[in-house]
Amino acid sequence: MNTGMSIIVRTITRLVYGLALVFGFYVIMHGHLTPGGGFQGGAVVASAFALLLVAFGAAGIKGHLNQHLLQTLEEIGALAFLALGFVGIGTAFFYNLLANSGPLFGGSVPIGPSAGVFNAAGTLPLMNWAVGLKVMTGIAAVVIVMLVGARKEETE
Amino acid sequence: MTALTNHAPVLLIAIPLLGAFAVPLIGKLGRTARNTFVGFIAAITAAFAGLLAASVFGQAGAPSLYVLGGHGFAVPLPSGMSVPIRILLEVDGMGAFMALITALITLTGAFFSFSYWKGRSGGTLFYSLLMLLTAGIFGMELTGDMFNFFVFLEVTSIAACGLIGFRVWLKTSQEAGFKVMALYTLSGLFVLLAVGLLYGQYGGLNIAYLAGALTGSTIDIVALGLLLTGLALKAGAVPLHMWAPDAYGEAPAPMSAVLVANSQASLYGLFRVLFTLFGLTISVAALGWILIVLALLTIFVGVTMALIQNDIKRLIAYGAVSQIGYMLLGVGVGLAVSVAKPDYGFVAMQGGIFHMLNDAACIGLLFFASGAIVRATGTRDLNRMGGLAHSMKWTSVLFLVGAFALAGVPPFNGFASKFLIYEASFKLSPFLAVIAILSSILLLAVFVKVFQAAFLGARQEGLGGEAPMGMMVPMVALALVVVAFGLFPGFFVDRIVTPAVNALWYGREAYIGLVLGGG
Amino acid sequence: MNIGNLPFVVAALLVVFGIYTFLFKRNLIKLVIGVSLVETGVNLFLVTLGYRTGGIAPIWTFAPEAERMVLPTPQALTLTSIVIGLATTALLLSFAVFIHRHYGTLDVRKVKELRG
Amino acid sequence: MRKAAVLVAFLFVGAFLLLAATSMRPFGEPSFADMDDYFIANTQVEVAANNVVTAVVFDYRGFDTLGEATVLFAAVVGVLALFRKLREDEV
Repeated sequence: MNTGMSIIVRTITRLVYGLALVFGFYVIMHGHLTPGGGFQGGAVVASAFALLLVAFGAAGIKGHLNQHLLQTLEEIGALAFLALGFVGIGTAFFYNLLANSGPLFGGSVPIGPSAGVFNAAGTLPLMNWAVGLKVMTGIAAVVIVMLVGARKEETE
Repeated sequence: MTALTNHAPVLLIAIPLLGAFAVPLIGKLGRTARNTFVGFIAAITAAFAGLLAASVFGQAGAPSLYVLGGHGFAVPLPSGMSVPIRILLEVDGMGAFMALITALITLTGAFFSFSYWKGRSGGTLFYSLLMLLTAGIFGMELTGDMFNFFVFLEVTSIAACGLIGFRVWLKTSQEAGFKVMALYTLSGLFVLLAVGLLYGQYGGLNIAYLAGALTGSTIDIVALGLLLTGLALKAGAVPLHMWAPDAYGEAPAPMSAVLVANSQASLYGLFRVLFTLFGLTISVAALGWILIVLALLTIFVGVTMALIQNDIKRLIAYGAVSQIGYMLLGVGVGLAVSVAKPDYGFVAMQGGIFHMLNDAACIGLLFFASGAIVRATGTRDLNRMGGLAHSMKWTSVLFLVGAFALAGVPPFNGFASKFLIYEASFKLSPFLAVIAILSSILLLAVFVKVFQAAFLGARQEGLGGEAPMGMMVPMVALALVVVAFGLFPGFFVDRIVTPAVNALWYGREAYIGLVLGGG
Repeated sequence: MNIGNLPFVVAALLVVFGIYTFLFKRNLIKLVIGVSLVETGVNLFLVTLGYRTGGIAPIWTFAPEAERMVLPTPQALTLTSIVIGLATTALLLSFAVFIHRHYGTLDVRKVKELRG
Repeated sequence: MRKAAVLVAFLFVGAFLLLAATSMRPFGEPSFADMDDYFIANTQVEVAANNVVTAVVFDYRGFDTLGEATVLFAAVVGVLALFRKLREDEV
């Protein structure tokens, strides 16, 4: 398990890994326009990490992804999401303060079918990013930890 | 100051969450920084719980709303009714009362863990899971939205199973973790199926909106059945109680006490579904008697199984299961007669709900004391303990206080609430009171056996000394609660229990009117 | 039973099969599969609640001309339920790894240390 | 004996669920959809987002998503706690 797969799988992984990351981040960032969002995009990026893990084995990715970095990023993502909940505490918890007001994602959207305005929907894009970061790093940490745990199982 | 009380309901959930997310980061600064942070968060949460309870009991338990994410929440319909579109936190007397119990147990549990978990691995993750469990329990007790209740039910399930299986080197804790996680997940899915059914039928998720829209059709009966099964399983009522002794027995001692508070939150969910969500659209008499039968089974099985245990934590776990039966009995009698609403029904409800607080305090005390004893003697087997009265004087006294309180011996708080239950259930039918009293006496016999096995006898060399101060303070705090509630029951019953019972028994129209009355 | 609510019956059957697998299978991993079958059934039930005949996805970007949109709330509920399913399955499988490490087997009948 | 009891309970639950499924309203015609119609109509005005589902997930019912992010965080912390490095005396 920890030596990784054959050379064919590794070369394909090298090709696909970048594309999967780009697509995952696209899904995260355009959550308020197109189908998808923080959770779906984060899962796509996590599957890219898992693909990397399977192809190169736990030893292969030693330097690239380490568990403590991922866990810290996940905590930062969680705190960012909670902080975005506190942003509108003046009116109420989880109040969308930035919508329809101000430069940061404050644009208004024409009613009815439209091409979609990226710089709109207030705290929604920021929440999408925070949750995307959290899901991406959280699932990657779980996959790595279980793989390393299983690897110890074999060597015993 | 009023700004804080307005935001108290949501801060009660958000602050433990903030603590849970931040503890791993702060944990990097070292043990003392982390412990002070955890203690700070627990204290602030308890303070907000007290603030919220004071403001709610100030209005005699009248429900108050907190709209999450905006001003208006209700959309007036052509049919006159209005559909709430945002998530509302609706706190009434019962919710505030449960928040008090949770604050008490999680605060003492956190401070007990500081010295109990010293020198063991994984402390940071341990406290993170504890605060997630706290946030989940507060979420279950304060929310006014059925799906939100399910989400927080799942938060507590996962945090609880993480804590049960925390001591990875214990073979039985992993087995218990798997069993409890599987059963919690299934019960959560039953609750979700019921919420889906109600949403499919009435198009809304808010408890008050659904309560107003329910018609008692076959879908509602199926939803009620699923909710009862799921929540009864999580509360530990008999036919589905097999997981409870494993969960309480295998979890670290302070976490067993918090797990009991988690079960009581599910019991609160059960009462909210029965009294507020369904109320009089169902035949309350039949349901009341179902609860009473469940209660008698729970009491009896809990006590008889406790009699044959020789593992101290499993014995207390079965004691906790039987006490859930007393709460079900009190509220079951209240539900059975809630059509005519005689005064003894009100007294039964007072007894049942007051027993929730008393039981949380004395079970918490017993689990803390057993944690100290197991840590000192290194074993959980009663036969291999002995002569602890010599080496652990104070822990023995505190254990006895908890044991007598649990068995309902007069000067302590257990007696105050059990007496109300006996008196009221006797009026409904003497058979109930007889079973309840006999089981209490049996439980007393169980604890006499424990006292003889663990405390009397010759002093055994090589046993650990008295529990350290860090463990002693939370135990003494709980003992004070046990004694105070036992000596002045009337004072506490009028101030905090009666508003809770009013909120459940008479408060359905007020609960619904506050939401449907328009936004 | 008219044909109209066939999707609900399929979802209920999925839940029933999941519960059967959970109750009567002996291997721990099959129990986890049973639990995730129940989750899939409940998720399917939630999603089918939101369908409106002739409705399109509730997204206004490049929305084709259609008379009405599908209900969005069940999709939000299903999203939450799927993530909860992930969380519970991850924890269940971790416990299964440790049970195998301690007991050496995944057979439920042998993993019976807690009696009485 | 226990297996028979479990079988009976299973059959009862199965029948209970199928009863609910068959007595549901027809698929495709939700009986009450006022809350959802409000979301579809007002998302672009109030939340200024085109994706109504994301608006519901993150704005109208954002507290659910906070709870759900907590569920995910709890699962990750739980798994990391189980697979953590133990001290020598604890193995």
